[in-house]
Amino acid sequence: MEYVKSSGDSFADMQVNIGSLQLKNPVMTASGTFGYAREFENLMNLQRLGAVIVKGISLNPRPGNPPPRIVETSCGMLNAIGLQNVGVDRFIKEKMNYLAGLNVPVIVNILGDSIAEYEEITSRLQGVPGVAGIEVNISCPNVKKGGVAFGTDPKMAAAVTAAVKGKSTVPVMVKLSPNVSDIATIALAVEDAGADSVSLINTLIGMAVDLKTRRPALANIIGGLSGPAIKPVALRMVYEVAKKVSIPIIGVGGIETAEDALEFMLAGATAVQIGTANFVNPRASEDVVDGLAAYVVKEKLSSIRSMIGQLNLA
Amino acid sequence: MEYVKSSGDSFADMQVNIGSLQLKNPVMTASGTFGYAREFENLMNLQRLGAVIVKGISLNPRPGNPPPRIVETSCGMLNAIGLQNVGVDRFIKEKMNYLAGLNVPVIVNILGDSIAEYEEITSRLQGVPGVAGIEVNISCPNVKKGGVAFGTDPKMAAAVTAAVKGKSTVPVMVKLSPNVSDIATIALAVEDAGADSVSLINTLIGMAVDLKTRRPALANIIGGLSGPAIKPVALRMVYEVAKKVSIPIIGVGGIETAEDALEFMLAGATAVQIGTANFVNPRASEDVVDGLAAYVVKEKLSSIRSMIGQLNLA
Amino acid sequence: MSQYQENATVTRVEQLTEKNYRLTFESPLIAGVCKPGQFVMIRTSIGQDPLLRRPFSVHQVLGESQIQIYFKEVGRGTTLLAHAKVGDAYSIFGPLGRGFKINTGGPSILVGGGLGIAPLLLLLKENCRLKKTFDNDLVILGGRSRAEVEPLLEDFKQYGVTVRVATDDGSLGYQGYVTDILKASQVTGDSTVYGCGPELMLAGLAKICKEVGVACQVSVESVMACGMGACLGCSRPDKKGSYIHVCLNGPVFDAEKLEWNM
Amino acid sequence: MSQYQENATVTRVEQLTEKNYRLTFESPLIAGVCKPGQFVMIRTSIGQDPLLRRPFSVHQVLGESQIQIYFKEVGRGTTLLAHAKVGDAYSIFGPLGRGFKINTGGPSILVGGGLGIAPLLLLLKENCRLKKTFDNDLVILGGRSRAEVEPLLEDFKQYGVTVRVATDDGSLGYQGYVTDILKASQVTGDSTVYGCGPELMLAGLAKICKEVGVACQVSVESVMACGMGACLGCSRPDKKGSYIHVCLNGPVFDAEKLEWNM
Ligand SMILES: Cc1cc2nc3c(=O)[nH]c(=O)nc-3n(C[C@H](O)[C@H](O)[C@H](O)COP(=O)(O)OP(=O)(O)OC[C@H]3O[C@@H](n4cnc5c(N)ncnc54)[C@H](O)[C@@H]3O)c2cc1C
Ligand SMILES: Cc1cc2nc3c(=O)[nH]c(=O)nc-3n(C[C@H](O)[C@H](O)[C@H](O)COP(=O)(O)OP(=O)(O)OC[C@H]3O[C@@H](n4cnc5c(N)ncnc54)[C@H](O)[C@@H]3O)c2cc1C
Ligand SMILES: Cc1cc2nc3c(=O)[nH]c(=O)nc-3n(C[C@H](O)[C@H](O)[C@H](O)COP(=O)(O)O)c2cc1C
Ligand SMILES: Cc1cc2nc3c(=O)[nH]c(=O)nc-3n(C[C@H](O)[C@H](O)[C@H](O)COP(=O)(O)O)c2cc1C
Ligand code: FES
Ligand code: FES
Repeated sequence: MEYVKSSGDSFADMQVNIGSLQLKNPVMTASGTFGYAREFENLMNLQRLGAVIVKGISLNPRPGNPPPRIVETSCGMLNAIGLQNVGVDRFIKEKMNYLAGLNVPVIVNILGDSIAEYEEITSRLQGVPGVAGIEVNISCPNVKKGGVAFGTDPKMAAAVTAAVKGKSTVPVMVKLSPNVSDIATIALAVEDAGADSVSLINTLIGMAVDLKTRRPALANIIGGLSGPAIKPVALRMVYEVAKKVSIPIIGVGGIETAEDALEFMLAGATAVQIGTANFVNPRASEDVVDGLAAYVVKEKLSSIRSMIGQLNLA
Repeated sequence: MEYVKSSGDSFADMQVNIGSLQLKNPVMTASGTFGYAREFENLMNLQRLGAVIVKGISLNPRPGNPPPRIVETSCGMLNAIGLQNVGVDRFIKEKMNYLAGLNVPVIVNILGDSIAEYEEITSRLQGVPGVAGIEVNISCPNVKKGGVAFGTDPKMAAAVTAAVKGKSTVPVMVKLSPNVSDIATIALAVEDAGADSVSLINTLIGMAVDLKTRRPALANIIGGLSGPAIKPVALRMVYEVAKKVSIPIIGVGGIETAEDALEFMLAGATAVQIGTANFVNPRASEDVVDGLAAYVVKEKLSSIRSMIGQLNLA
Repeated sequence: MSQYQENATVTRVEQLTEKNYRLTFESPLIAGVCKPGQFVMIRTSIGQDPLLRRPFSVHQVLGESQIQIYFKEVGRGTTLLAHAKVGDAYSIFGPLGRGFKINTGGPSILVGGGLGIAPLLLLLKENCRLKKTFDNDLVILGGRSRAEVEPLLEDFKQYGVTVRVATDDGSLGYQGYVTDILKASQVTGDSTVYGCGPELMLAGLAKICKEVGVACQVSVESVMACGMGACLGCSRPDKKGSYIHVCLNGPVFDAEKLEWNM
Repeated sequence: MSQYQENATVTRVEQLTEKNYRLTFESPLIAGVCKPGQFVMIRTSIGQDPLLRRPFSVHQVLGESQIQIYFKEVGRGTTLLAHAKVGDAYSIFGPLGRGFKINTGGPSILVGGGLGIAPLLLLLKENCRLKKTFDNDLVILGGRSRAEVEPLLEDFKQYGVTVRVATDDGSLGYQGYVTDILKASQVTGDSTVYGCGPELMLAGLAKICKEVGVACQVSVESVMACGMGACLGCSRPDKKGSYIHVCLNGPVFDAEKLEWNM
């Protein structure tokens, strides 16, 4: 039960289940937008979160791309961070201790350029205290297949999923790429391969040009588009996937407020992730928790779960 | 030569060629956002346009979707007009006279739910005075193939293109759908099938939810996302396609200003289309023409063509 | 048909109730040509959020060069407008759409509910200018409570036409609906009813007028992107089972031509 | 390390030149903890355009509860800020980053160019508070012309430290660069140079200080999304060939740790 700040002494049933993972509320932070959580400790109450998803971790440390790595666009931003991270071993050694102490489920976002790499990271994360789940970022290029992203091909997506599932004792959430013709097919493929849940969407591939210098605005030329601009695409994809799969869906993309989160839940999401909004308002995720709880009370819902997939199509 | 309003008695070389189609400047209006041009006659000088692209025309009249058909989103909008139009025969009879009198090339956007329908519309448009080109909207569902959009499959896209080319004596521009994993492959397929140029992008598929009613905000549930929000996706796709094809590219998506248009040209576009911006500022397309001409003069360019594909990647 | 896009400067800001505002713009080109029932599209932000313009009926034309809108703060665009200050400039284009066709041959009955009152003031002015006599004319204004109607009352009364008021809570005038007042009034067959207000009120008007057999023109709303017939977004089913477009074919329609959901 | 997000009310607006502004905010939580060289993230719009916050150095802390920023109007965010009015509220969070480490053991030389002057005023105040003597301290302020430097001169001079000025056009002080003045000054080995300004100026400072063998701390800029180490967007190559992050590891760095492109 979540205490409702704004409505006196009310409590709201905010619990949701992502497969075997019980969350006290449906609000997570999106990978790459919340650091390793500690960055936000002064600006919000981390304990209020349903789950924390950390910045994507690879087997070996990655330095990331040269700057400029980010550029603002209309109601959004492009990033080409280049998956900078300290690598799985240092992550476990340097970051997990603090995270485990939060008493919030920690979901580790992982990435690789081969199936073997995904498997190896997964193995190393097993048994690490605090790791409650794994989110598989399949938007990365498969180096063995000429750099085609795992997430754009149902077979490759299924193969990564099965491989990670084979090594994992904790629930596996597969994060889908929106840069595909038919996201429901990919979702079905990863469901069949054993995914416990799917999260969507990752960023749309975009680009910006600096007219003054006549150069790409990002050193990497292309980058990932996130923020309110992409919310309609994310909502549509959640809706499409919800019609096809029966595993829980976690909605991501342009969510800033509790209203946004509720819209995703109506479209079929069991939970949501807050991404770019963390930059605009470092307390955004906590504000969404507050807003959802207030909504449950105001609308006299038996629980927040009663919103899931309840879009009225009549 | 385009007279430069803002810089005294200067003239700028603004001409561009889309295959055999010579345009006095690279600014067109995007299909579905400019009616049949006449709607704007009081609010701008239609003669200033490089070309007018009219609302999509089908073989038979289509009533369109029930309301609500549009909803605003962050820096964008969703539409589900449902391709309402008067059909090719009434279009020719009722609209082309006025359009032909404008002395601006008129490009007719066409759509169908079968290849035969695309062919038939094309045939009927041949020899109609004023019709300078055909833009083929391939984002429509192919009824014979279970409703998969022509534009998401290279083979179907090529087949429509070849069919229209077979019937057309005027240049054929194929308008690509962005809702695909790999737009360059589609672009190559339509180039091989004989397209004289490609325009991109059509709208991204999106959705909005009205939390108050708990219904989709559009009666059609999903709709097409347009406006500044999608500009980074459009720019990236133009850039990707420009690397692959050698036919001219027309950039569309979120263009509001001359600066936006120049960014698309740097990324590889020979010309641009102004869409949603026409609603925000009915004089937007004329303002872009003015801005481009002023830029040519200010930057002392030999012609606007010298910007095409000149993105500095060093 | 003339239409203009101008950068119009705010010359007066009036907050009439907690949420209702009236703005006066110096907008000479539009002021010179607009007719009762027509509307304008106003850009409410300097940036791209909100992106689209918002439609507002022309409430009054003042002198040669000023137009007024009367609006309620309901969302992001109207909140920005509610913060307008004298001297601020807004991009406005119009006038748009088909307005009311004033029938000078019989009594006029103007019925406005809530913000639907907005276009009726200009209509009343034109009505009184064009007609020889308006002894049998009637204005019926409705709102939720006193605050919603009272601030505009004098503006209507100045034309010398009978003005009756209905409020939901009875805090001003009759307690009930404007349609109740209409029903209770003597309406001759040569009358024309002009209505603007919530959909339900208009549907009620349409029904009464059909029964009584008098002409009824109503101004309806719709979501709009362009306001000028270019986007085909503002569709509405008509009686014949096809769609009309509010911005182009309306916003004022003969009530009998529209499909009413009651 | 304390950080706060507050809704800060504007208490004073100063337009110092055509494009340069100074805003004072009532921001007690941040004012209570911020150090010279640290910065804050300010939300410039109420809507989503522009979406991201903008970083600004803390220019001064006034009394117990007020902070000041000094900025130039260069784009959409700063244009919105330039239109701020007394009483407007802005969401601010901070203080962020690592500021200057004041070396109390030797002379301080503060070098600011253009908007880089902003953080130096708070630095000078702290410098003078912490040090026993500042007879040999020096402030060098540069700008394109008189207008860019003059309005801030008195604020610096009040601390009693020697202030020298360089302008590109010679309209105030020495005609040339701040680095020219630095080169011509007596700099003892125990001095610390503190710099903030355009990249080229900082690179010049770094070079001179390396040659002369004195410590040099510089405040650098970068595009930022989060300002707090969460996005990894504000990277900058360091000497060792990897990346540092301006918001977290800086914005103030030992100049010798950074990679300079001249
Ligand atoms: C032809 C025409 C003339 C109009 N004339 C007037 C007028 O004279 N005065 C006036 O106040 N309004 C008038 N309107 C309505 C006005 O355009 C809307 O109130 C305005 O667009 C809302 O913009 P927003 O950004 O504030 O609200 P949004 O942020 O777009 O919407 C906020 C919320 O308000 C709801 N909403 C939207 N429109 C209305 C509405 N009309 N009434 C109630 N809720 C609404 C939305 O569904 C949403 O839930 C007119 C509309 C049309 C089509
Ligand atoms: C740690 C830190 C502290 C800062 N402190 C200050 C300060 O005290 N005072 C101050 O005026 N600025 C300061 N800046 C710079 C300030 O953040 C930018 O000027 C601001 O973000 C521009 O926002 P905008 O929306 O107006 O411009 P945008 O619309 O984002 O950009 C408009 C144009 O200005 C260019 N531009 C962006 N930043 C700068 C810049 N710094 N200088 C010149 N051109 C730029 C862009 O490339 C673009 O061409 C600081 C930056 C950092 C990282
Ligand atoms: C700066 C940045 C870094 C990101 N890094 C990752 C990452 O490492 N792994 C991942 O799966 N997604 C990453 N994402 C994608 C987000 O998790 C999220 O899917 C996306 O931003 C859409 O949500 P939003 O619109 O709420 O930001 C990143 C996004 C941003 C903006
Ligand atoms: C209301 C509306 C109607 C549209 N109708 C068509 C159409 O009939 N045929 C077509 O090919 N594209 C249509 N489009 C897509 C536009 O032509 C354009 O590709 C898209 O809006 C992206 O450009 P923009 O962001 O500048 O609007 C329509 C777009 C809008 C907003
Ligand atoms: S609002 Fe665009 S056609 Fe009516
Ligand atoms: S701005 Fe986000 S990490 Fe520095």
